[in-house]
Amino acid sequence: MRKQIPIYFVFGSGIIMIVQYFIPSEESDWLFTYANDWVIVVGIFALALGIWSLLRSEFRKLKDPKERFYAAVLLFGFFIMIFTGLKAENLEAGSLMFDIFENVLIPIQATIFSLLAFYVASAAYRAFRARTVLATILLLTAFIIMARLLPLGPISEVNQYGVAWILAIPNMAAKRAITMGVGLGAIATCIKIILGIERTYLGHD
Amino acid sequence: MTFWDKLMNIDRRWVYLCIGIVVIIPAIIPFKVPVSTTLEVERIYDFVESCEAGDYIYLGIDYDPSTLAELDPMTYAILNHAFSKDVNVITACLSQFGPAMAELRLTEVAQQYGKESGKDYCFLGYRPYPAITILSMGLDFQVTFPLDYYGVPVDSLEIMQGIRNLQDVKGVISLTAGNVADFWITYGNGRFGFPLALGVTGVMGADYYQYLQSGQIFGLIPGIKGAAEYEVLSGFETTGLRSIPYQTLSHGVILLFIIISNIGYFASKRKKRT
Amino acid sequence: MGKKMLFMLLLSLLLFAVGNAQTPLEEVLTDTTGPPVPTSPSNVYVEDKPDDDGHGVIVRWDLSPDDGAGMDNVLGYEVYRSDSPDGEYSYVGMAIKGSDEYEDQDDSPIKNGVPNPDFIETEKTYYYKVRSMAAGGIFSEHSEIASGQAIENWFHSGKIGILVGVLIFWSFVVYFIFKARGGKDFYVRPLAGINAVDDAIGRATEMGRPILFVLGTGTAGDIATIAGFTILSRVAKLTAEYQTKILVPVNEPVMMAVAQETVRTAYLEAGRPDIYKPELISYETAMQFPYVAAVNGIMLRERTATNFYMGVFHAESLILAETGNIAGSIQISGTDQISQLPFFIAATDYTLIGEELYAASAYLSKEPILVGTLKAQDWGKAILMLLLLIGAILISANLSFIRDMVTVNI
Amino acid sequence: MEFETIIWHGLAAFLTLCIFTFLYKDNPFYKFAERLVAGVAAGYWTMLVFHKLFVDKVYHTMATGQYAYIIPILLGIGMWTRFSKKHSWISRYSIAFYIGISTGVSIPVYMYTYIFRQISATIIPFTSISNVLVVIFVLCALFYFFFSKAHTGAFNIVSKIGIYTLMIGFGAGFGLTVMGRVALLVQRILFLKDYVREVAAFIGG
Repeated sequence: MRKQIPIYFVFGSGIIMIVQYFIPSEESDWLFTYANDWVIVVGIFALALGIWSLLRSEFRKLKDPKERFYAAVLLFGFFIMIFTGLKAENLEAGSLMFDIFENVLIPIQATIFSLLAFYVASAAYRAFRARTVLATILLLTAFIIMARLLPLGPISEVNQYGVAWILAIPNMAAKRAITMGVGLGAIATCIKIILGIERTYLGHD
Repeated sequence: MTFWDKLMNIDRRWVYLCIGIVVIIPAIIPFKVPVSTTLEVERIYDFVESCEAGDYIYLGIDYDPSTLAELDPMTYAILNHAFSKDVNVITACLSQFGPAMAELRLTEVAQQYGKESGKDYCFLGYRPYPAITILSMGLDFQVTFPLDYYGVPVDSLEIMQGIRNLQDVKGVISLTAGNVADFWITYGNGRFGFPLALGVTGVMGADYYQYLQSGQIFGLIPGIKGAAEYEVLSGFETTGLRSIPYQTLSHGVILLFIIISNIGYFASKRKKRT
Repeated sequence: MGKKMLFMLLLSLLLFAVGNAQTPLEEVLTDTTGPPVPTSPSNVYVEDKPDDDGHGVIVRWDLSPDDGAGMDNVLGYEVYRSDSPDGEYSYVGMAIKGSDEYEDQDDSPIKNGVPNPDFIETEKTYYYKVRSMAAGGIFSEHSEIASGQAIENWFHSGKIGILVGVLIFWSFVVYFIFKARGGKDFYVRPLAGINAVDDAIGRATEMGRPILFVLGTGTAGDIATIAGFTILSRVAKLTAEYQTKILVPVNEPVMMAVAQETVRTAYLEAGRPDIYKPELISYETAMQFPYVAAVNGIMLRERTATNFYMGVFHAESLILAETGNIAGSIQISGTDQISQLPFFIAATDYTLIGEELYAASAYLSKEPILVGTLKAQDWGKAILMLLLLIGAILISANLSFIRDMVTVNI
Repeated sequence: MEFETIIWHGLAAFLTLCIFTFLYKDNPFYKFAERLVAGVAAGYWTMLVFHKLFVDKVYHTMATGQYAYIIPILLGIGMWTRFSKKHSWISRYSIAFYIGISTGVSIPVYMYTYIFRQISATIIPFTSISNVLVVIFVLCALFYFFFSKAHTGAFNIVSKIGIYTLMIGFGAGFGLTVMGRVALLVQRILFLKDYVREVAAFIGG
């Protein structure tokens, strides 16, 4: 019984939101905003679960001599942001929280992001080998596109036509086809969820 | 392990090291590398080059500071090119947070050439709703912008005496990072048929080649590479060209590694067969 | 007399021709009589703007005779509005030459903290008049006054195509579900990425190392993430059977809750609720790149034998896939993000491309009902292909009705 | 340049280098930066959600008497029953609404953006070879996604063209992205270079 009732809620709320899409009235607009806020509010409260899970696992690690230092670093980072961020205005420039944000969070994020420059190179070196027809096509296309940056004189003259053609025709076609496939697949998944055929995510006892 | 096998199994750290080196070197010792130019940028250069003193072009500075890194070099290069040829430039901005920035760029370049606002160029300012703005500029600048950015009545400007709307200018170039580009294609070129060219960010670039193919735009400047090409063509070098050495070298390194890995692959395959 | 008549006739013909020709000539001709005042638009009427929430009307009129014909000096139309027929009329907007309607719409009663004068109240009568405008700030007389009300609509007629699309596809799905319930088996072609799942889990078991399942950096409400949950449930069931540890690090708390339910249920169904621990699903941190750094750490320190990436991925796709490669893991990926597919294709062993991600759960479950829905997806694709082909052929012959049918303007 | 700024920037530069060491191999410096940023990000996010979302959607709605929001707030609090084994079934109702709303909202939106708009953009007249090719490539690539047809015989050719189109698209996507990634790395390198200059200027003057 407990397993069945949530499925009805999925069905009910799903159908209401579909119908809402086709109604332009003010009540319908309100419902849309309200439903989206539901999702946000559930997310706000769920954050406590996440924080709890994180802290519990880190406090446990404090007992392990090998992990102790790193767990302490994480907890230090977490609590310093909580304490320095107690006031709303601390999110703005001029506070300790903002300094940490600017000089710890931002540079680390940007540096992790920039690792991609190295990884595109190593992935290209490893993956772009003409083992099969498919790999060869992948390799050649990427090669032509990347070669547009090199000043190769007459080769560049010819290459640019290849670049323009690839981008305007097969690249465009591939994007459209994948998008349409994704659309059908996503809608089918939604229907399966709403009809309760796919329900493993909801759990039962 | 044979030599050919080794070519296929170079430790990834050597690849990283090479990328690191080619990015660090230009940062320490700035230098220039040649840039190969493409047809889509050359066409825009040729268009401005073909203008004679007194001809009109419309330059839409339709981006805001968030994308200035990629689009600023285009603005500088085209303005320099146009002013150096005494072409009359009409500009406006269709991006909400862009007008102040656009005005700074425009006056900066204009001053270098001793150009006067209202006489040699004019800045009309910003209007919301790009589709409507483009449509009405296609009919009459005065209707869309009764006053220019500085509050001067547009019909009193000397530069405006020869022309009335976008159909009277020789061509339109819009530099943009958003869907304004689509509005220019649909409502500008689509409705009035004036020659249109776009300068867009590198990420957007790929999606606009189809309009080049279909003839809806006559030229396209995609991202910093396109900007650098324009700088090379026109001889006005700014930040576009400066960021090219990093790109050329790193792309070169990646291509080199792809070639090495394939040489290794084919050679070892051949060896195994024999 | 006859000659004079003929001359007059020719002159009027000439004037007519000039009037229809380009503007400079016409300006020369009309210059002698002063600035030409255009004629007003006529037959103004106001109707409710359809498909809206009751805060918009459409003002329509017949073009001024000088718009595109006559003196051809009309540049546009100005629209004025008032609360009462004799009240003060204020300018609301303009329409350009050649257009015979103006949409007056505003649904915010308060703007910047003060009552919004442009706000249109539902079911209140407003009065409109229109005048034509020529170059140099010359206007015609105002048209006659017309009135109308904005009404709240209960169906968006522009979205009818979408409704039909949803209904057709929905009925395909339901039809094939019933067919499958009736015992019909459907053939599905093998997918390499799916076939690899069993081996990949087996490999981890042999090596005695854990399996990593990454649900991406979307939210629990993204459909690709939900597809990720459905795949997680099948994979978790297998790992429970093999008694292999599965690690699911997430960066969104709702995702954590749903993933916990998913894995717990899978262990229950596999008959091994005893080895399920909620800690297997861990909240690592918020935000994209700190999360990626943490997952990198897990891959290298837990030495995961198999990594699954199923869900919404952004730039982190390649960072994860390359780190997995360094760790020597077998990697199976799937995402609906077109911009990230190239990196998964290049750096992971198997990739589920777009729609294949959504099909994976049906494949893995082998349940006839779920496999049946794949058939519905195929029918959907068949219809799309047909529409595309016939539409393109027809439009080549200048028949645009199929394109009009699928072109939805919202 | 103030001493404090030099210190803050020094921290940012140090952490940047810590992340770069990961390229060689996993090491204590990387682990330190990784754990620190995980803690800081979790703390920062918590306070951001509190100040921006909790205050707006929970505190403000209750304070201004928007009692309709009691339902989502109760559902949000219901997520907390996950702490208890006995009552955790209550949280499934919250999840049910969350998923129901998300899927319901998505169905018509996907139908519009992923299907209708793509189809309408791809119905183009056969006036040039390019146009014909775009349509053919889209059709073949869509066919590749057919699940219930074995790719044999004539179908094999069509689906081959389809997957080739997709591969060209992926190759192009890969090649085009390299530039942006390199630009990110350049920014990090220039940041480090600027910092060296800053320090030199500070010591020198």
